[in-house]
Amino acid sequence: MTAWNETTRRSLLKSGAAGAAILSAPGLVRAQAAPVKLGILQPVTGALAQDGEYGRLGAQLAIDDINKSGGIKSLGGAMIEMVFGDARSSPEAGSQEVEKMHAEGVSAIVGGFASPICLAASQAASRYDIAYAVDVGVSDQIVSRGLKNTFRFGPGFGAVTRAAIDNLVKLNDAAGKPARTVVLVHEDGLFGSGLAKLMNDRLSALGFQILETIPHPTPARDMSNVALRIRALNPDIVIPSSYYSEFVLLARTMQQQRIRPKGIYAVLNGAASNFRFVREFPDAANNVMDCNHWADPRKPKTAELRRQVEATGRFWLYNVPLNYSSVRLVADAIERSGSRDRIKIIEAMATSTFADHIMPYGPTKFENGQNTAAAPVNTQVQNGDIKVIFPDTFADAKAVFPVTG
Amino acid sequence: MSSGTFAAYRPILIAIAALAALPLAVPLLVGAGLFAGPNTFYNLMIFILIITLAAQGWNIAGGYGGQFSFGHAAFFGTGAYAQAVLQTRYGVNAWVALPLAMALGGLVGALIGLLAFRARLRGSYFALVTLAFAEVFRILANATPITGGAAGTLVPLRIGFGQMQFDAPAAFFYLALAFVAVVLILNRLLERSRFGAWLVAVRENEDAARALGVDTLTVKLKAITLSAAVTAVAGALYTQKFLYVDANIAYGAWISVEALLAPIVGGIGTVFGPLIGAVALIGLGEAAKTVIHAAFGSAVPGVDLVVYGLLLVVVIAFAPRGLIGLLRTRGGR
Amino acid sequence: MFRSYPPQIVLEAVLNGLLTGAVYALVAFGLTLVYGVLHIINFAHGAMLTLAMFAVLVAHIGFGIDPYLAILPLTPLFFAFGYGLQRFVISPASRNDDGAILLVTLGLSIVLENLLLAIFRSDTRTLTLDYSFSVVDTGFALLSLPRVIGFGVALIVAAALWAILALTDTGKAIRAVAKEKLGASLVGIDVNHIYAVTFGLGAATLAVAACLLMPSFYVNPRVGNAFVLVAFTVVVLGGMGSIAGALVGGLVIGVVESLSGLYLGESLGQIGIFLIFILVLLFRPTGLFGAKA
Amino acid sequence: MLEVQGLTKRFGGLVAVSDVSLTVPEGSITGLIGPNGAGKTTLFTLISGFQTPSAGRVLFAGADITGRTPESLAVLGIARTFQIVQPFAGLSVLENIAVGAYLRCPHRAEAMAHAEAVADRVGLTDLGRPASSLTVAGRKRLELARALATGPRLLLLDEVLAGLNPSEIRDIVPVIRSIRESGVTILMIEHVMQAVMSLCEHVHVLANGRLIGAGTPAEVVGNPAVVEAYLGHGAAGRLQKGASHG
Repeated sequence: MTAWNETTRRSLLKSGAAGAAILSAPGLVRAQAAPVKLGILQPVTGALAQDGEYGRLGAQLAIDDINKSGGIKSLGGAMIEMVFGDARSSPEAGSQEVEKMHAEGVSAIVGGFASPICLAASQAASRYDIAYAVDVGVSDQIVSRGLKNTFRFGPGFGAVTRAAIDNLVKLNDAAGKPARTVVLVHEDGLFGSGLAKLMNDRLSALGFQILETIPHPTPARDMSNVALRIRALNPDIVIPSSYYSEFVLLARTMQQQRIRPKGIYAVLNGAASNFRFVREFPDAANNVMDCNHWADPRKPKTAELRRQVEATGRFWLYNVPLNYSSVRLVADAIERSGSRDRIKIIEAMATSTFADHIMPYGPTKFENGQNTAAAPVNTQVQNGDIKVIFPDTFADAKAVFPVTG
Repeated sequence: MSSGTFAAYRPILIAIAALAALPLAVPLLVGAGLFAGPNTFYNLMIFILIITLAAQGWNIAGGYGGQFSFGHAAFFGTGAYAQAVLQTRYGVNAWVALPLAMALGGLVGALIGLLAFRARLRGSYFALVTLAFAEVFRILANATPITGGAAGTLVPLRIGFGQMQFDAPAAFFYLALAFVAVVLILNRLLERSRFGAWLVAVRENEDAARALGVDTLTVKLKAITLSAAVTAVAGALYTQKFLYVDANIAYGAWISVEALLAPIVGGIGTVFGPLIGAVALIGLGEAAKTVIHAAFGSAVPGVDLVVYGLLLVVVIAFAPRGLIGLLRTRGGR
Repeated sequence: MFRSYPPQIVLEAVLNGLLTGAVYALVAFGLTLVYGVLHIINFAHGAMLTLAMFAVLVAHIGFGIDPYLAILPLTPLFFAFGYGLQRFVISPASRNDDGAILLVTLGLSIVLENLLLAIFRSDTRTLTLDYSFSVVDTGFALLSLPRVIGFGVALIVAAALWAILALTDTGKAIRAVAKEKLGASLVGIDVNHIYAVTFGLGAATLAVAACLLMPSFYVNPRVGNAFVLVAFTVVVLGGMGSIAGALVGGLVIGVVESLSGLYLGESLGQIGIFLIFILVLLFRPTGLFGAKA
Repeated sequence: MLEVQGLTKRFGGLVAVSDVSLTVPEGSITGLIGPNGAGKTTLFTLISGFQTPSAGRVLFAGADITGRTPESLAVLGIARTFQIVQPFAGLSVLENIAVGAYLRCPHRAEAMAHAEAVADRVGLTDLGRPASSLTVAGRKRLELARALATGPRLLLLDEVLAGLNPSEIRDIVPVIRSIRESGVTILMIEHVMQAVMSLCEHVHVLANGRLIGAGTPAEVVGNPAVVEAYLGHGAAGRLQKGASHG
């Protein structure tokens, strides 16, 4: 095996004579520095294509920004070159892309989106000591395997649920405790089921009464019955955690059926943090809250990036800032390591205190691969815009709760 | 007669030897730019061999026996989950879990077969009932705690021969190849046995077979059991390779489709059909992806799959009896 | 486990089930027709529905045509599309061999789905129309207007299909080919033409289904897959090849799904559909309306 | 060898076979004739186990075999051919015969040798070609060979001569006779009267599901009831008149 690796490395070196020169003599003029290859893995075909597409967009924007501002300075201004891989919404395609990326000589990999893809791809990358930055993948199994190469910049669903519950309690207390009864609606996959289980345990302990937990499949063809049960149970708060399409169906039906709880408090919901939803269903979307990944609204870069995205006719989704930030995080590690050596990059990642991202986290701090600084925020759709209402440090609006009228 | 016997197995032995020798050609393949690197090759080949095995299983009931199943995911998934759950929950060693996974898969095959064949389901009806069983399994696996529910089951990464996890990708390649080789030989044995002759007779004409003393129910049951067991091994190998299963991977429709697609494309009811089909299909998909990516970049998603779908239609149009039929016709000329 | 609901909720769930079931029936008509005549399972059915839904989207956004009005141009368009697809692609590529048809339709579904992905990208889109949120107040339940319209049109489509099959010469030829292909060709029926007409009718019903779905549903390149499995169930329950069976089957499945969703939860409730499916296959494979084999 | 007692089969309101009793003595060639739709093939499907009778019994070598499956009857030694030949189209001629041969020879070498021997007996050559390429006459021989390869004691032949030209019939008649000479009892449905006359010792006549006559071929042909069943009411009288004039 070592013989093959040796051959590859040699042929890779040969493939770019300039690259070989740079490697042997770092510190040459910037224009000649060989690019640093960065693997971007996203599912852009298949069931998860929507998320993958936005993830790639975020990564692309970050790479463009880095290159425009002079590339990796410690490597003689080396540009970052994207090596894109389509994970085709399946773990095996994801890991095959990692193998290809390895062969193409990437220094690190960012992405994956779905937990099963992240699990398989980061494991494949671990064989070659390639740093793997998970962009979304909320399953906490991802960072529980002891893989040294795997880092998750965003929060896992344990952290999200804790934050969601804490913020809900604060929200409710601040409004004079108008809410007591809850209905949970969740997609029956990994993230929805996991969240519902945690929510169920904790919310009851905090004095909320869970009237019912309603799982639904993805794709669901009809959410009328879910709406029907919500109407019959008449809860103070509905907590949905679903993908985009299902929540759209639910919100639309709830509006039609004139179901108006005191609050819709979504958790990791695909729609409530999606401007397409806000634009296409302004009435149904108004005042919906979401505890989710979201960019820090107070950083100027956030607004700039959002304008860039919207200028291309796309919507502003959390996948964009998460991937943008993850790529910048990896680039920072490469910058600090001053090396293309994968092990050194992993070491630099592990000690990262990167703060120049656009998520509302503060400097990164990795423990067993998880960024312990990562946390979700609460957003609320207010008059056609998505505002951050919690935590106060990042908020750009006050919560509307309870919703009246 | 004995020289005839050897002649029947010669192509299989040659094929196995050729596959086993493939790693020697890897530097050439990589040098020619067909693969980005040796491990890209191994990773792809391992996946091809796992699909081959699933397809070989399908081919026993579907190809030789004419019992078209749309639900081999039920067996693949059982094998995959058994391999994962036995290790993580019951501390069973991976090498011990594998035959158990195979047996469980076979058992599921026997049960579904018993219900379906006793109800005399054939053709599309049999196909649809298997599809429905696979879906029921998928929904249940997604909701029951023993499978890890929606979170799936993660097999801990512990590289070592004892855990059936290998550092060198070539090792897993040879493991998967060993299973494929055994089934290739098994298929030829089957073709040359009474059971095989009866199975084919059932496919061709059940009434005529019964008139000749063939107990069609028993023959079909044996076939679906064997078929399921082989496909379950593919599932178990999938688990060992990726160390993670969830309901959509294990019992998803994708594997039912792959398992039936490969033999039909390769040559249904033939020893080599599943292997040729799996190589062609997955190779084609990979090639389309690589070529389109190189030619147009990856800015527009799905173009490679459009090309892949078109190629699939073209292959069917020009290879009526599968690729193996095409090879034979060309060879005959 | 079982929760009891007030009668009104149960009644509303049944009504919802009927409304959803009508859509299932609409999607299943084409499938059952093609199965009944060509004796094949059309794997491209879901992708064709997706295509039709995108066509409705384009008609509305690009040309300002209301989805319900879009029925008028899209139905003949899709008939022609289906006819051409069968006549010039599926039939020549598969030589009408069962296994090959399966693969060709599978290949086509991959092509269609990804073509739509390449053109429209992966976003989930919805149409917001003046009447999207309109409801019919029955006094005891609020029913979504687009879904009520969908229900009515499904009945009309079923009647129209029945009339075409029973009353027109082409319909009679279709039934003749369905019963006995060889005999039909012997009496001078152009079997390939009839196959293509059947496929065209199937595609045309999908166009109608798409027009009815869009005001209350969403579209993305994979949306058709959501309906395919359930359409199979409807076809099996109703009896393969039976239009009346598909209508009743669709409504039954809709109600069963709705009630099992109500009592078992939407996720586990899906099992109800498949269990019915399996039981029907095991004990009455010809379905509710199928002729005895 | 075979004894049928009061066999009846109803399909809904239709009685396809009504109270038929007959015997086939061991070592005989017995004929079963009758006009189209008389219920001959239905009677065969009842005897060979493909359908269960509504009433009556079937005895084989003294044992009651009513309602047993075709495959178990084949094991006991009853083989049948189909009126509409049913070759395994995807298989070669030899492989077709081997399927039958495997019943008594579990191993491939024996089964193949036996199949070749049977093929030789019925006059099939070029055994490697696909069964689908055979002519009608070839398919009839194949049908016969396959049944014979199961090593039957009783062979039920359903119109093996139908669709053959006179010279083909001349070729196959000795084959059937030689099968009987090897100790196999034969019950055959046949329309080709010339063959029935030359082969059968005893003939049963079925019409509208009922047995209307039995005897030697010569006796049966002379039986007015039989002639009427074939040619319609009054035909026997007209025929006799014609004969006297001619």
